[in-house]
Amino acid sequence: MVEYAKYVDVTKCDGCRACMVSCKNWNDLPAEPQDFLGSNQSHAKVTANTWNVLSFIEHENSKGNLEYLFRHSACFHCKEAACVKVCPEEALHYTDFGTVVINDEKCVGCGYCVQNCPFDVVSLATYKDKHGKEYKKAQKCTMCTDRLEEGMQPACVTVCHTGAMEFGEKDKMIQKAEKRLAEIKGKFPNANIYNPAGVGGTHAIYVLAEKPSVYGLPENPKVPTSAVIWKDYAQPIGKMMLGATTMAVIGAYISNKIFYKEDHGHDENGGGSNE
Amino acid sequence: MVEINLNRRQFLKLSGATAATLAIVELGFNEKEAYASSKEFKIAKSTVTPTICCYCGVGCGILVHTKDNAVVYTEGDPDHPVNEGKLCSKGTTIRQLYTTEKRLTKPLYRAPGSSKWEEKEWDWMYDRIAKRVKETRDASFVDKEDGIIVNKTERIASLGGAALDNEETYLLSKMMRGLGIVYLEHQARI
Amino acid sequence: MSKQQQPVVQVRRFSMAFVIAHAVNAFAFFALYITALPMYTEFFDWLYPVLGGPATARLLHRIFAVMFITPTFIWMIFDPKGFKLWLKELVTWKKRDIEFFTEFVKELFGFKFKHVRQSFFNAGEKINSFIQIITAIIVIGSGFTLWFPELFPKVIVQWGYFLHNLGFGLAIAVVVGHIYLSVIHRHSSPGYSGVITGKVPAWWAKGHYPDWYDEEVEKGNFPDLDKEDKKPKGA
Amino acid sequence: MGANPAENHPISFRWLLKARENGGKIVSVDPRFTRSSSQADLYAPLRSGTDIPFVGGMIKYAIDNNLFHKEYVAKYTNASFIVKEGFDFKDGLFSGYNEETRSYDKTKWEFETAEDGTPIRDESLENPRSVFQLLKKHYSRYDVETVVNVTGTPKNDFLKVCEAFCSTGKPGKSGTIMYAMGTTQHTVGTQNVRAFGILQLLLGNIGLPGGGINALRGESNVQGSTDFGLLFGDLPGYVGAPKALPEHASLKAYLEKETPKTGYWSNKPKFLVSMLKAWYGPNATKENEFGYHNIPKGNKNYSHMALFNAMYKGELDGTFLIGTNPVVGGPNAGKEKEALSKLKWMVAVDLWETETSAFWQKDAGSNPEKIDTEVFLLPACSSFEKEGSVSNSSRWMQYRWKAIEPKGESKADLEIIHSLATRIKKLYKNESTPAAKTINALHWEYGGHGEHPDIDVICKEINGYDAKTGKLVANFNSLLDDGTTICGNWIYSGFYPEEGKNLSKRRDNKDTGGGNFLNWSYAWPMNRRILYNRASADPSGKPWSKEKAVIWWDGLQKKWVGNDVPDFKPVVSPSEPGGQNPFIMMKDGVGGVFAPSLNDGPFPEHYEPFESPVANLFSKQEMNPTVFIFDGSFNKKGNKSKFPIIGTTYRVSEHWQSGTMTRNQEWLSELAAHMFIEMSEELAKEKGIKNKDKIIVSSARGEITAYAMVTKRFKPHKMNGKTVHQIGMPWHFGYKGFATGDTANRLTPHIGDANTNIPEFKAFLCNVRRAD
Repeated sequence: MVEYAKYVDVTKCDGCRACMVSCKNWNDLPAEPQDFLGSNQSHAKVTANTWNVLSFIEHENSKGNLEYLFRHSACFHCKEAACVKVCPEEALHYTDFGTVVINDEKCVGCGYCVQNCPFDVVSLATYKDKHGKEYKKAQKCTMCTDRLEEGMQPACVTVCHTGAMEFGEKDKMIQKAEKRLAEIKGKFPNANIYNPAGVGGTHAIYVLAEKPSVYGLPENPKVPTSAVIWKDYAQPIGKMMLGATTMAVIGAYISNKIFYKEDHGHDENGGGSNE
Repeated sequence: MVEINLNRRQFLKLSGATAATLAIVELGFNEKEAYASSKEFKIAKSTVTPTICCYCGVGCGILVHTKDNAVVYTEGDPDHPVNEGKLCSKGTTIRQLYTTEKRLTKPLYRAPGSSKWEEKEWDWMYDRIAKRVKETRDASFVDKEDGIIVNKTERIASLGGAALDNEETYLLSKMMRGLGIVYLEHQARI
Repeated sequence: MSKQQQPVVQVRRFSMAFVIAHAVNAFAFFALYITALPMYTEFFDWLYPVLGGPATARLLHRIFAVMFITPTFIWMIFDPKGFKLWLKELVTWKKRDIEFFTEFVKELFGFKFKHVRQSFFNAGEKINSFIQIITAIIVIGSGFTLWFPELFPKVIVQWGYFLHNLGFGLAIAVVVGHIYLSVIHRHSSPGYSGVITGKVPAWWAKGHYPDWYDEEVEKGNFPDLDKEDKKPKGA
Repeated sequence: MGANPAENHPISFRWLLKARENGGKIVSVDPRFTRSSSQADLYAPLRSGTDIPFVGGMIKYAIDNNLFHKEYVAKYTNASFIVKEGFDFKDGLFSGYNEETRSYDKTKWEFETAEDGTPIRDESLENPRSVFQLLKKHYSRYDVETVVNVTGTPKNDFLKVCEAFCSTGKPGKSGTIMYAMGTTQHTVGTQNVRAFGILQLLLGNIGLPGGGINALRGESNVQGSTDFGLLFGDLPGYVGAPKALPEHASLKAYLEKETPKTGYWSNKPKFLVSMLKAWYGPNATKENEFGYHNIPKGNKNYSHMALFNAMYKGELDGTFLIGTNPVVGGPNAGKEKEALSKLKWMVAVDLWETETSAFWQKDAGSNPEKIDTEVFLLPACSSFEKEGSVSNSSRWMQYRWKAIEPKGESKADLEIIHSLATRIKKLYKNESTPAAKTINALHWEYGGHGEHPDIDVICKEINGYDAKTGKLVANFNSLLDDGTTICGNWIYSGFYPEEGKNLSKRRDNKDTGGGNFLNWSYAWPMNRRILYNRASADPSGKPWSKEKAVIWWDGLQKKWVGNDVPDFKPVVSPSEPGGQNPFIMMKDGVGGVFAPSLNDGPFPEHYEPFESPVANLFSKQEMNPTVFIFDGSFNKKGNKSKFPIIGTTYRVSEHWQSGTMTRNQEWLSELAAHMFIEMSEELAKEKGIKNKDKIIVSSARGEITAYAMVTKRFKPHKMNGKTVHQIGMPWHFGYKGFATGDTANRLTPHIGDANTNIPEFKAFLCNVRRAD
């Protein structure tokens, strides 16, 4: 299966934020006005109803020159996604495109994914059912997988007028990123490609002008060790233990029955060998 | 009437087996091809109408998707040479011009000294406006000034119109000057 | 022995406070178990509708979580003596405690075994208590981080998931054994009623916890079963 | 420069970025580091209101370093013309100034002409009275030191911009200047644009692909609405509106006075008569001068500010507001709101309840009981709930189809205007007063069904047709001045050349060469995409360069051919008279380096804004000496001791104009939800303001409260040894809609450009303080 990726070259972004609206328009997401954040940025980070946020960063580089940096931030669609790992309902899953999506019907709103995402991307949305009762579901960028299935590109990529975003085969996107990196190294010596190995690489690959931390990104994100131990060891062992004890108990019960029949002399009150 | 050629829509270049598994739907122009699934694809079976963005003067093309008398989606027109399917944040929002709860849907009238709007019928509004225009016009009409025929009223003004269609601006310009209005201005000034 | 026809002599083993505490604890534990089960493994997803949906399940889990914490305090407040004894017993380990286990395994599977002399709590119960205390601390502590993630650093919350899972895994394993021994195992049913009513047949108590029994006899609280004529006080 | 396309015209910026991929350079000149600046190769800050020094310095740089396109300048501009003796420039004033009337006697700026009236030329450009030498002399004063002392631009940045832009003077290179309201909203707005024009003519950048000066239109059809005469001074097609003057008293007099002998405007009589025929139909006869007398004539300044001044004085009874919101968008908006309460009636047509239509409400700070204005608010539908065309910044007339029925009871403006016109006409039907006669003469037959007029009938009237046969005209070349042709707007003539063939509906997106897309929609005039494209070829008709070829003379076919429709008579060869005159709309057929028709001088000269924190370093004339100064409370002026900070207003990407079309949209409202004031870290420190604080900005006109946005993107201007602070704010906000905030225009003054009366929104004085 060919892997696909969204290529985001933040050095081409001019901060128009069409990607934000386009996402809401396609996915029918409501607005959620926020308090004033002290810059042009509208939301501190992505939320359950705002799947991508454009961050505005004023950065003075080592030469003392002002850089006005923008970053389209959305789900990275990790190859080894912590959210998929921790989801107890298998609601979070990988698609054939390599994207990570939430099956709404399966999601129970437990929030495990919310707490374990190394990029802080997943959030819980609160909805009301027809009786007015509130319930929650995890939400995040789907990379418009419904559009991908129809052979169309993600809404944010489609609308991007600067060429900062593209969607295509991951290999090609990486080649593109490398080519671009070579072009901009002169202007941005700290430029880098963000495709972190700690999560097995991502399906949203960034060309960043500055270090990831300048953009508020973890330098070395990974699936939390706790999640690995929990999901790969504790839970299977726990299940095994549950199984083992249950088996032991059942075994004990049966063997008791057998021995009880053989040794009918024991009284029902279970005094045991009190003699 | 409208010929839309979506040949430049940026479909993924999917290769081999993958492509075969992915149905590429031409946006429901042909209902027979429409995506059949338990959860219907958002713009399957929608009617697509091209328009030009109503915001700035760049003149980007936009496709409006309507279905069951509702605007279900708007997107950049991929065939349009100006924007090639791209849009800015404003252009992307034009769907909400229709869907927003803030839209006026009834003529509103505010009587002198009143502190509230009253809903009125169009006919009532038109007739009353026409009457007021005539009153003011008749009272203030100047046909001659220093021996020159001027045929004007300086007590009525008309402002605005930069978002109107050309045909509308033509009628507006014709009507206002026809009424003798000289205070005729619009947003090009500010 | 065949004393069935006689009214069995009952002695008080547990205070009412403990009985209630134990009951609440047990109930809460199972309630927590049930409400969490569909989260733990997809196999039990069918429980969601039974519980009124995930949101309600979570709400119930939190209610039961609070319930789960209370028994310790009930016992501590209404039966401080018993509570103290328990703590004391927990820290008292002797050779016989070790011996207990070898015999326990035999008993468990119905083989012939002998009673190693035990005090109020036998070694098995002590182990059970220990594990339950530790797992309770783990589960409750981590539970807090999961309930109120905004109050904790993310990494703590993330480890919280692991610990909650770990604690639960241990607890359930022990609980399964605990229940089996108390409810199903044929030698345990008096113990089971003991934890329900607070009372156990004197003979059973003497058999299982001779040191304690003898102590109580000395205090004059329990009938000396070796002197059949005496009526137990607590009957 | 004067534009921030990444924020206000983002898709235009797309093409700048593409140009850069082909080796182009983006230069951003702006008081503030904007989203456009973030993508620019060069950024130079300047103090608001100092564009003329900046561009004047560039003009000097181009001349001094011999970077201008000499042949282009000599042949295609009036730089070779000789200005009559008597023209002079002294201490900030051109000759002919009258202090009392605050105006110039423009006869002092005329060209020397031969006996036949044609200007005398010196193509060597060496005659000391040639425009070129006068230009050189005028801008010799704009040396780098003085320029940067006035603009506050770091010298190095200024020189880099000069070097980069002036390198486009070579054949094969072109540069464009994209401007918007940052250029025009000044007391010297017209001259700002003129400065761009001069620079571009010097560099030979007009008429070429990638050249020109491009006004980025702020509204979807501000181009079309201006084309159709929605400003008091122009009838449709830029035919000047007649005034109440003896020389305009009759059609004959008007045409005699206003028709130039040469240039394309010599056809004016055909255009005006055809328009009169369109307006007055059968009531326009040769005998009654085609109904010319019906056209209203006035001599006053009827522009926006004058209009509100008159309204404030109670001189207006009724006003129509068609999709406009001056209570947010007008200068000194607090006063404009007060003015509305003097009206007897007001008709507002809009999609929303705006701050203007609701000016009488308590929320607006008004006392409804005391306001006797009768307000009619008519719900209009949006652009895709009706059909019709709009014209973009490139004059592309593009059709918008109807996607859905109007929401609720809302209606298309076309129908509203039509219904009002027919009802008003009906009231006059049986009257014969002078007022009745003119309106009865208006020909208003648009068929259609019910109250909705037939748009095709209107389109045909705009395009023009034969009065007798009804046959559509092919284009404006077919128009006549004898009343036999009908044409509503000559510049659009040709978009509907045959029955059922509305060319604005064309959707063939094949690039016909040079990115001109000739078969996509229709561009007025005559589907020409690059104006003055004759200038892309040298005098002999060969393109200046292969890279920038547009049209060229084909000697075999004996016509101009190429990628675009020639903006020229297609069969006039380079050797024929006029064959080397690309600027066909100019009387002399050449570009105007020297502009003797403007109110404030033939060359752009720097004057400080109405309110400025510094003295003019170029002359004793502080402010443009020809601007109209309104009297009364509309025109309070702040001084620099009380208001030492320069304020400027602008737009953000996520909102549009007065915000009615974006603050009523939730998605945009959440993106830019709060009114803010941008300021430098230095100023914030000085004033004890922290980021996100609530602050108060005050000017001589009023006060507003907003959030402080302390940013590195604003830096204090250091000039002439002085530090001057500047702050900026969006002007989109009001109290209606989802995103609300104080209205920036409560601070701005009622003063405008000397030629266009566009208000000076971009440079005024203010002060800031913390709100608590």
